[in-house]
Order: sequence, then structure tokens, then C-alpha cells
Amino acid sequence: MNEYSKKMLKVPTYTLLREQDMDKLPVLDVRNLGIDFGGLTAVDSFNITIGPTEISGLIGPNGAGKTTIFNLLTSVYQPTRGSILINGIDTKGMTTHKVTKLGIARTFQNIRLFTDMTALDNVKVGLHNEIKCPFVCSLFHVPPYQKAEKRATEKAMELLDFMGLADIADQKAGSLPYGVQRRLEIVRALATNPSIVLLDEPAAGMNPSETTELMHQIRRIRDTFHIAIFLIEHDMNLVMNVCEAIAVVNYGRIIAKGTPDEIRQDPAVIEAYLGREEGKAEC
Amino acid sequence: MKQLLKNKNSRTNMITYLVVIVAYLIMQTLNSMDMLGSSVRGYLVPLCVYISLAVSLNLLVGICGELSLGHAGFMGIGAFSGIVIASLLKGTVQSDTLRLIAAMIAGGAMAGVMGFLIGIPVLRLRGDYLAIVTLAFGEIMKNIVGNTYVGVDDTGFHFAISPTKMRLGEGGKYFINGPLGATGVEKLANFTMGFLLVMVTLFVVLNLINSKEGRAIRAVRDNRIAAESVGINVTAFRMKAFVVSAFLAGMAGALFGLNYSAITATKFNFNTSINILVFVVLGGMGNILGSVISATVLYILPEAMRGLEDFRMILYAVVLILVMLFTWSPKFKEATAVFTGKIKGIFRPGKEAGNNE
Amino acid sequence: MKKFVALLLAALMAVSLFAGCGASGDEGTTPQTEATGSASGDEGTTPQSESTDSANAGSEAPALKIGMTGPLTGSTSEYGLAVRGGMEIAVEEINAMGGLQIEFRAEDDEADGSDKAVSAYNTLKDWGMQIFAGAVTTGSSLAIAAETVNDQIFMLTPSASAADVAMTGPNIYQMCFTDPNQGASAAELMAQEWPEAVIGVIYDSSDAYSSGIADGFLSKAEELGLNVAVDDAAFTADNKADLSTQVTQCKDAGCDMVFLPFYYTEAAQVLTYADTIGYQPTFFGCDGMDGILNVEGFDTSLAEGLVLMTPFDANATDEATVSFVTKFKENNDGKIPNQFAADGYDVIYALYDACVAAGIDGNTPAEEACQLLQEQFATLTIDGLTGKGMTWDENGMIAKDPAAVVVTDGVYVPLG
Amino acid sequence: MQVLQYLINGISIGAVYAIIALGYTMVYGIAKMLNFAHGDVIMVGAYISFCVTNYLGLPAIVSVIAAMGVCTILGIIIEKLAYKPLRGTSSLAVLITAIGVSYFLQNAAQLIWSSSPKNFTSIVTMDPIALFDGRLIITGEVLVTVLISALVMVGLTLFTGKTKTGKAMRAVSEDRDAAQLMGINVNQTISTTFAIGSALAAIAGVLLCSTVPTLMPTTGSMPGIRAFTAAVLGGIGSIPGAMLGGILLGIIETLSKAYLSTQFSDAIVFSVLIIILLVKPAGLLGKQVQEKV
Repeated sequence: MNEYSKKMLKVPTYTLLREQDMDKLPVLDVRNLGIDFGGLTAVDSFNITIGPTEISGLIGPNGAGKTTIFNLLTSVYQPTRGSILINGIDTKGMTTHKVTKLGIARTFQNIRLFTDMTALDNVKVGLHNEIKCPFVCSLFHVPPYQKAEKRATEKAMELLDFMGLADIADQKAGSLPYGVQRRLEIVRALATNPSIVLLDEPAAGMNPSETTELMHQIRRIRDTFHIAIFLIEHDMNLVMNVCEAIAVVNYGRIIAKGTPDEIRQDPAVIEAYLGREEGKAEC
Repeated sequence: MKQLLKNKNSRTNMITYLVVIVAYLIMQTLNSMDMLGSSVRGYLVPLCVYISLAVSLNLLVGICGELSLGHAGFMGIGAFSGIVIASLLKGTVQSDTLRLIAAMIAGGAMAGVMGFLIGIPVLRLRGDYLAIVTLAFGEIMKNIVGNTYVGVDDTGFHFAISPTKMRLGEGGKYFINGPLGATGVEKLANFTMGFLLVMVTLFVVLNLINSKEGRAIRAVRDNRIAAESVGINVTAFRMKAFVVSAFLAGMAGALFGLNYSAITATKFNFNTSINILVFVVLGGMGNILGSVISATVLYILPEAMRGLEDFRMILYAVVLILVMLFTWSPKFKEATAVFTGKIKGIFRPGKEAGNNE
Repeated sequence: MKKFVALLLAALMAVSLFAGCGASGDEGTTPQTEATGSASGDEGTTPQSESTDSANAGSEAPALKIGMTGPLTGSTSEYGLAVRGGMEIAVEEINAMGGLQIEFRAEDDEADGSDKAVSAYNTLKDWGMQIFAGAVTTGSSLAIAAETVNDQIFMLTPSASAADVAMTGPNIYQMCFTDPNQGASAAELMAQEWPEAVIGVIYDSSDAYSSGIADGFLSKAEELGLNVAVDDAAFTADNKADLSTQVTQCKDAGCDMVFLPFYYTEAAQVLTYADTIGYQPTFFGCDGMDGILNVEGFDTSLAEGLVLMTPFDANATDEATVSFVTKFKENNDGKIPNQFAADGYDVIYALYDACVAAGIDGNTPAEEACQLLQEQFATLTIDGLTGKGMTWDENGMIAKDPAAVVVTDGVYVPLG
Repeated sequence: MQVLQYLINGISIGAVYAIIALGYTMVYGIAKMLNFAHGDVIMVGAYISFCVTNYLGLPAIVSVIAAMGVCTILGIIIEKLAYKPLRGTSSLAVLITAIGVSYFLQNAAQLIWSSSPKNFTSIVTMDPIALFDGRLIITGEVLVTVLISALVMVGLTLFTGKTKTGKAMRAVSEDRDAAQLMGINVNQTISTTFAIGSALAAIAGVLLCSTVPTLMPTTGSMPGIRAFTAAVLGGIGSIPGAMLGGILLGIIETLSKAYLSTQFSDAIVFSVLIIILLVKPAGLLGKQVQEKV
């Protein structure tokens, strides 16, 4: 840990840390990350460091490689170059489920709920690793298992309630409205007890009032659970209002990094991204 | 108990158990009153075996969404290892029931171990590729068992997998005799044990489905990537389901093997695997009670149609196709929905038929 | 709640179907099953006779119930249907003679060797079968044999040839040669006629009949010091589509005699391929080879010089054979009977002779018939289509001459 | 020399597998269903050809055309009655229906043509070519089968690549919904696929029985499963893959019988299949589809 902290100090330029996180180990530390798909470089030289209670954003034009970065962070793809450290542990060669256990959780751009299961069960799947009970126990439904299961139900209900979804707990996930599905996905991600949550376009398909509600909820998540949030979003209003730090990517590379104000004024960003402001409605 | 019944899942499960228990009691009573013919008495054990096989395959196909075409292979492993164990224990264990139980557990364990070994490489594949590999596995098993010799003579226990016949000394006895299979098997199986097998299978499968493991398995089937993203080890869960399913099939196989005085490896072929799959699909994927009922009906059906003589199998095929069309076709489903809607409309006047939503 | 009721109803339906089946099985001869497989349009008895011992006491004895199981559908149905055809002719003839009447019923066992076989047998038992004249295939016979021992029902199988079948119990007899014996006689014959031959053996390792003969042959050949160059050219039911490799192996090993202990279906394939590649050894077949000359579309010139050990020759000119072949053709769309059919025919006559001698009729309980028949068969001598002066040993295995024939100009000619 | 002879034997049976596999792979690629009745359509084709030559005394080529005609009609009827109503539901449901159709065809064939085997007269009248003083023999059937399966492969590739119907097939195979939106009649396209697949089955049946003369109601089932294996081996859905898989399977089968063990050749063949699939999970020439996240 000390070793690591020293390393951190050596390369302060990567960090977007908030002041209160300065003396803490970053939850996510990505160095020189890159991936090639059959000769095509999708992501290159991607560096980012996120502190334990930071809300940061990843923006960029369509096809810039944002979701690919999320897939790399959660080991859906294995990187060609570079390293990813989650809570100080290198995820090289790990499978997705192992990385999740290190404390990273995510939502998906094209919602991936367990559509045939109830909302409550969706969250309970997220709590899977929290129910500590050997296979044989759960096979025979012994009392300790039943107790653990009961606790999981309570916790899942708490989480649903937190996002204002308690009353749809018994409904099939697939039948819920779009905005609700997005929020349910966030609850499911929170259920894995993460130290960082990756949100892939959480406001997509939401109406303005739902988006405003979501902004409050994102802050509330950070403040209640004391975790970091890293989000991809096209809605500039949300990004600029919620994020404390922003990284901009284009063609798989970071072109700018900084606070919302800095980003707004960055000429490279304006050219690559905000320059297309008039096309914003299309996003 | 009241609360238990409130939960829809547990209620369905209770019904499933209840149906099996009631069916057992009825058959057992009829049997004790000597009201069953030999053929019906003959069906009882294999029927229990096929129900167990269907339920255990449903765990794999219906719940996990993995198409397996080699379930009979596990059944065969269970049958032959069960037969060997039962024969070996003959001198040492007096009680037939204990021997049968030992044989079934051994058969299950052997099939489970096989399932595990095969699962390591095979479970990396998905969909139809998994299906063809399980088919291949079933064929390999059949081929190997057909060349397996197990026996005892004065010099002890002998085992060989060999293309040429293993020869035993004078007075030796083969338990498994290559292509001739197992002959002179002592019939240990009985209906009560078959019933217990079904109950155990139901217990294991239903509990598994309704536990956190089952939830995870369903999650994997529903959306593999999302399941992985919440920390579920997909391969481990497929493996667990595969091994449990193989274990149960092995137990059923052991009971099957010990219900006949002779059995050959060719019984456990592709056709048998397919028949079990038919039970599962017809009963409804993931519907355990459905598997129980469809295994019963489809097993009895060709027997009940014996009177049709040479037209028996062709009519069975026609019935099978028609039933599949009626239960799965969207058009037919629509038609039945309209029909039931109309009936509802009759009982609930004032509401437009088929417009209840 | 509605769903609960629906499910319960479904379950009840399933149970009632099950029970309903049981009931119909119990009655034995419901109208629909009555017509089954019985070649008995002209018998004088009512099919409703429920049990054999009580209902009809006093009146004329009901017909003797003989049952048979065999594959009537599926890939081996050829053999089952042949046996059934042979038996039906014998039953017709016997019933036409007056005297002891026979009611015959055949059930499909799909050559399954376990549940289907036993359930076919059980169906016959429910029907009131007194004597079992099956099963056709070895696997099914093995599974059923133990049942007949329990039930004390006399069993005479037409064509299940594994030694284990007859060894299962004292009530089980065979009409065909046992496999090891047939293999051994083939070896003896070869040692006598072709002592110098280089021999290749091709067999079906997934089939009990074929591997049984091959096994008997190989151990006898070793004893006699025959020169067996290829002894492991096996195939299985799954890969018999291609037998060229096995033939090539024999050719390459320089075999001038190839032993083919399997059925004519595959043998036709071997002969055709050997002809294509210009390989002309002496082929040697067993009783399963009989029928090869009658395969539709088969060029019989390919079988020229083929040696086979068959107990039956459809071209024989004796009166019995001619009449049998004519009747069989009439009943079966002009199909020429093979030794399966002849064995079936002989089985019914052997049983008939024994029953007449022992005074067994439709009123004799199966257990009693079983005892009486065992006594009869110890001394019985039968002249049939498949042999003259056939007798049985104490194990139930038949003793008849393994007549070897050679195919000359498309007909069987006795060897030598 | 011996090796060569075994290789040729392997190619001989392999080419038969290949032509059956082509039918499997085409139907699978487009209709996304395992048509387990394909093997039995082959059997029907062979019977038709047999009847036309033996009972009507017509020349072989007429019998092949007749078989193709009957099988095409049969294929369309099967598709209309048994598969089409289930389109869009679980692929397993269609699989089971296909099995029902397979049982039906086998039993119907037994009732029509009886279960006694018939010896199919090869349609190839060419004399075998003997090389190296008769130590290496190439039969006419081998040449014809290899030639025809190669022709069919090329034909199918051209058909799916160049013609309008063929392109529609590829579109349906890629994305059924998108194809529908583009105005392609998906049902029509799938029916056409079945018609072509069944016509191919007739050719396959004639070639199978020319190589392996025994014709019975169950003749098609085992080669059918082998061919299915071959199609998977080559990468199911891929036309050249089916050809490669078939030939390879035939060679593996023959060589394992010749040099390893005849008794265990089934086990060896299927083990090879498993190993290949582990190395190349989508078969030799199959496309590995990466799931989009």
C-alpha cells in the first residue's frame, strides 16, 4: 500500500482527485490502457485515476470508445496494453465476475436486466455473493440459509426503496418502463457492494424530470454509500452538473481532462465535441 | 405454512410433490389390492426412472438453457456402475434395499464425476455446439461401455476396456460382458424406490431452482453478461447444474439397470437421449410438474397404443408432432386465448371477451 | 387458485390415464387388442375368455395362447416381422387341422433389451399368454428370460442365439444355434475343408450375436491352429455405413477366406464392395446370412461361391418347404422367407407337438404347462424346416446339423 | 499405398457425408433449426430412385430427377405443416417436431416399402480405376460423389452470393428482423431453403446408396447424424465448412479404423470432434460471433 502511494505521488498529473480523497488509495487506477481489434486500435494510452468518493464523467462523440473502456474496466475484454488497478489490485487476466468481487459494478447502455425475473430477484442476484452459504446448505434449505436469504430480501428491499422502486419489487423486470429499468439496473449494481459504479448512459431515454431526479439520486448514492461513480453520458446538462471531474475521449484517446469548467473551455474539446453543439439534440 | 402457501413458487412446488405422492399412493393401493395388470406393474419403475431423467434434464435444458443431447450417456454410466456395485456388495451387504441405495449413490457419483470431467472442457462451448458435444459424449460412452468387461473369478476382480474379449478363469462371472452388456443382473429395483428417486430428484431440483443458486442459474440464462457483471461465476454455475443433473441421471440409470436382468450399452443411445428431451420440451421448459406429467403421458402413450399394431409408431409420431404444434404454435395459442377469453366473457358478462387486459 | 385447480385436474387426468391403462391391461383382451397380431380369424373360441382355468371349464377347451415379442418397428424390424410371418403360417395350419387350437399374438419390443421388451412381454402376460415363443433378438430375450423364470412361463426363442439366454433358467429353450457353438462349428468346418486358408474375420462389435459367433470362432480357430490373419476388423451399428476399410484390411493381409458372422443386410454391402475392388476371397457366412439371395435388387452373381451355414433353404424342393414358402409369399407381398421365418414356423410346431403330447390346452395354467413342456422337450424330437431330428439338451440348447451350403448359380448347393 | 487406399475410402464416405452436411448446414444457417429429419428425407429420395429404376425400368438420371422432385415437394410439405407454425418460438420446439417428422418418415417408409433391405444399384456405371497393378483402386462412385458434392458446394456458394433469392437467404440468415424490414419475404425464403435442401437430400440419398448399397427405412438416420457432426465440425452455417467437415470426418473415421482400432472408431471420431471444437469453438470454418455488450 505504501509502495503504491509512493507511485501515486510520482505521477500526480493523472489524477482528478478531489481534495478530500488526496490521502486515500484511489479506487480505480488505469495506466496506459489500450486495446486493438484485429489491427484497429479502439482505445489507446488511456490513463485515469478515480478517488474513493469521486463522481467523474467520461464523454466523447459516438464511437469514441467509451463503452469499450467500460468493457475493459470490467474485463469483458482483455486489454492489449496497460494495466487496471481496482482498489490497488491488478485485474490482468481476471474474468468479469472476479473483477466484480474487487468492487467494481456497472450498468449497461442497452439495459441488461434479467427480464423474466422480478425486480426484487434482480437485486437479489446482485446480492448473490453476499449470501454466504455453501452449495449443500442452499440445496437443503437449512435454517442458516433461510436466515441469510431473509436478510438478503430485506437488504434488497432497502436498496429498492432507496431508489424509490419499492412498490415495483414484485413486477417482472422486463415489463417495467424504460426509466425504471435504468434505475433498477443501478440498484442491482449497488447490491454487489461496490466501491465504484460504472454507469453507461444512465439518463438515456429519460425525460427531463426523470433526468433531474437521477442527478439527485447519483449524488445521494455517493453521499450515502461513500463510493465512486464513473459515468458515460451524452446529456451535457447532467454531466456538467453532477460530475466533479471529466475526461473527454475521441478516437480512443483522452483529449482532455479536468473539472467541468476546464472542459467547457478546452479548445480541443470544443473542436472535437462541443463544437458540434448545434447537433446536440441529435445525441 | 400459511406464508409458505402465499409464495407462488412454493405453492407450485407443494403441488408438484403432492401430485407425485398422491399418484404413488393410488398406484401402491391398487397394486396391493392386486388390481394392476403385469404391464402396468412393469411400467412403474421405468416410469419413475424416466420422470427423474426428465426432471434432471429440465434443470439443464429448461432452467439453464443448455441443450444436452447426451443425457442417456449419464444414465448408462449410472446403470453399469450401479450394477457392478450391487453385484460386488452381494456377499457383504445383506439387505437388498441397502444394496440398491448403495448402487444408486455409486451410479450417481460415477455419473457426477464423469459430468464434471466432461464439463471442464465442454462447458466452454455454447448453444448448438454444446448440444453436439453432449451428443458426441453419449456416443463415446456407448462405444466404450460396449467394449468394457468387468468380472470376478478365483483370482479376484477384473476390469478391462478392450477390443478383444477379456477371459475369466473357470467359474468366473461377468458383470459387464462387452457387447452382450450386463446379464444375469439381480433385480433389486422396486416401485417404492422409484418413488423415492422421483422425490429426491424433485427435492434437489426444486430446491436448487428456488435457492440463490437457482436464481443465479436463471440469471445466467437470461443475460449471461449481466450475470457476470454482478459477480456470478457463469462457468461454475453451468458446471454445478451439469454435475447435479448428471448425478441425478446416474441414480436413475442405476435404478433402471437394476430393474432388468439384462441390459446392453446400446440402450443408452441417441434415441433415448432424444426421448428424454421430448419429455422436457413437451412438458414445458423449466416447468418441473410439466416434465413429470409429460414423461408419464408420453411413456405410457406408445404402450397404450399397442393395439394399433404396425401403425403404432407412425401414429405416435403424428401425435408427437400435433402436440408440439398445439402447445407451441403462436397461432394456436392465440386461438386458445380467444377461446378462453370468450368463456370468461360468458361467465363475466359486461366485459368484452378477450379484452380483459 | 384457478391455476392450482387446473394443475390438479391435469394431474388427475394423468393418473386416471395411467389407471385406465392398467384396467385395460388387466382385462387382457379388450376389443381393440383382440385383433392384435393374432392370425386367428377362424378360431372357434371367443376372445373374451379372460382367464384360462375357470371361465370355460366344462365347455370345449379354449385356444392355447402363445405369445411372441420381436422388433416390429425400427431398424431390426425385418427379423421380427419375418419370425411373426413364419409363426402365423404355422398357427393357421394348426388351427385348420382342427384339434388343439392356438391363439397367437405378437408384440413389438423394438429390440430394446430392457423396458420396452419387458413391457411387451407383460402385455402378453396380461393377455393370458401360456407359452412364450420369443423373443427374436438376443437383448430382448435376455431381459425377458429372467421374467419367464419368475413367472414360470415356458420360453422357446426362435432366434435369440446367445448362450446366456438358455442358461438363464431351465424353462428356456432355443430353436437356433447358440452363437459360440455356431462359431466353433464354422472353425471346424474351415479346418476340415480349407485347412490352409488365410482367414480374416469381420464382425459387428456392438451386436451380441455377431460378436458371440466371432468370439466362439476365434477361440476354436486358435485351438485348431487356423491361420487367422485379421481378427479385429469390427464395425458397430453406428458406423456400418462404411465397411470398405474392413474389407481392405482383409485384402491387404492377403486373406483368401473371409468370415462374416453377421446379417445379410451388411453382408450384401461387403460383397458389393469386394466386387468393386476386385477382391475375390471365399466368403463364409452364418445363419444370419440366409436371405442374401432374396434381397431386392441384389445381384446374386456377387454371392457366387459364398459359403454359409444355414439350417434353412427357401429353394429346397421338399414338400414342407415349398408349401411354407408359397404361403409366406402369399401373406407377405411375395417376400421370400429367410431362416428367421422358418425358425418361427418350427417353434410353433415344436410347441404344438409338445403340447399335444403333454395334453396341454387352453385350460392349462402357464406354470403347469411350463413343467409339462420341460419334461416333453427333454425327449422331444422334431422334424422341421430348419433341420431333421432336432433335439434339445438339458440346458435348452438345440442340437441340429449345421448344414453348410455354397451358393452356386444363385441357389444353395450342399457343400462337398 | 495402403494409406492412399484408406484415404480414398475415407474420401468416398466423406464426400457422402459432405453432401448430406451441405443440406444440414444450409437449413441451419437460414432457418436456424437442426432439421433432424434431413437424414430421413435422404432415405425417401433413395427409395424413390430405387423404385423408378427397378419398378418402372427408367434410366438412372430420370430416377434422380424424380427423387429430387418428390423430395422437394416433401420438403415443402414438411416445412409448411410441421415447422412453419412454430416459426419464431423456441428452436427446441422445432427440433422436437423435426424428430417427430423423422419418426414419421421412417415408419411410413416401413409401411410403404417394408423393412426388408433393398440393394440399391449404383447409378454410376463407370468401371473402377485400378492403379499400381490394382493395389490402389478408385471406384467410379468416389469420383462421381466427390465431383457432385464439389459442384453442389460451388453451386450453392454462387447461388447465395449472386442470385437475388440467394442474397435474400443470406440476409435472413444474418438478421431475420432486419431482412423483414428490408422487404424480404422471410417465410418464402425459408420455404425455398427447405425446397433446395430437400432436393439436395435426394441427390445425397442416391449417392449414399450408390456408395453403401443397403437401403432400409433407417438408412438415413445414422449417416444423418454423422453428417450433422460433419457440418458442426466444419462450422455449421458455412457451406465450404460442410464440405471440409464431411471429407475430414470420413478420412478420420477410415484412418482410425485402419490404424487405431475398429472397435473404438466411434469413440475416436467423436473425441476428435470434441477436441476440434475446443480449439475452434465455432468449427473449422465457422464464424466466431462476438456478443456485443
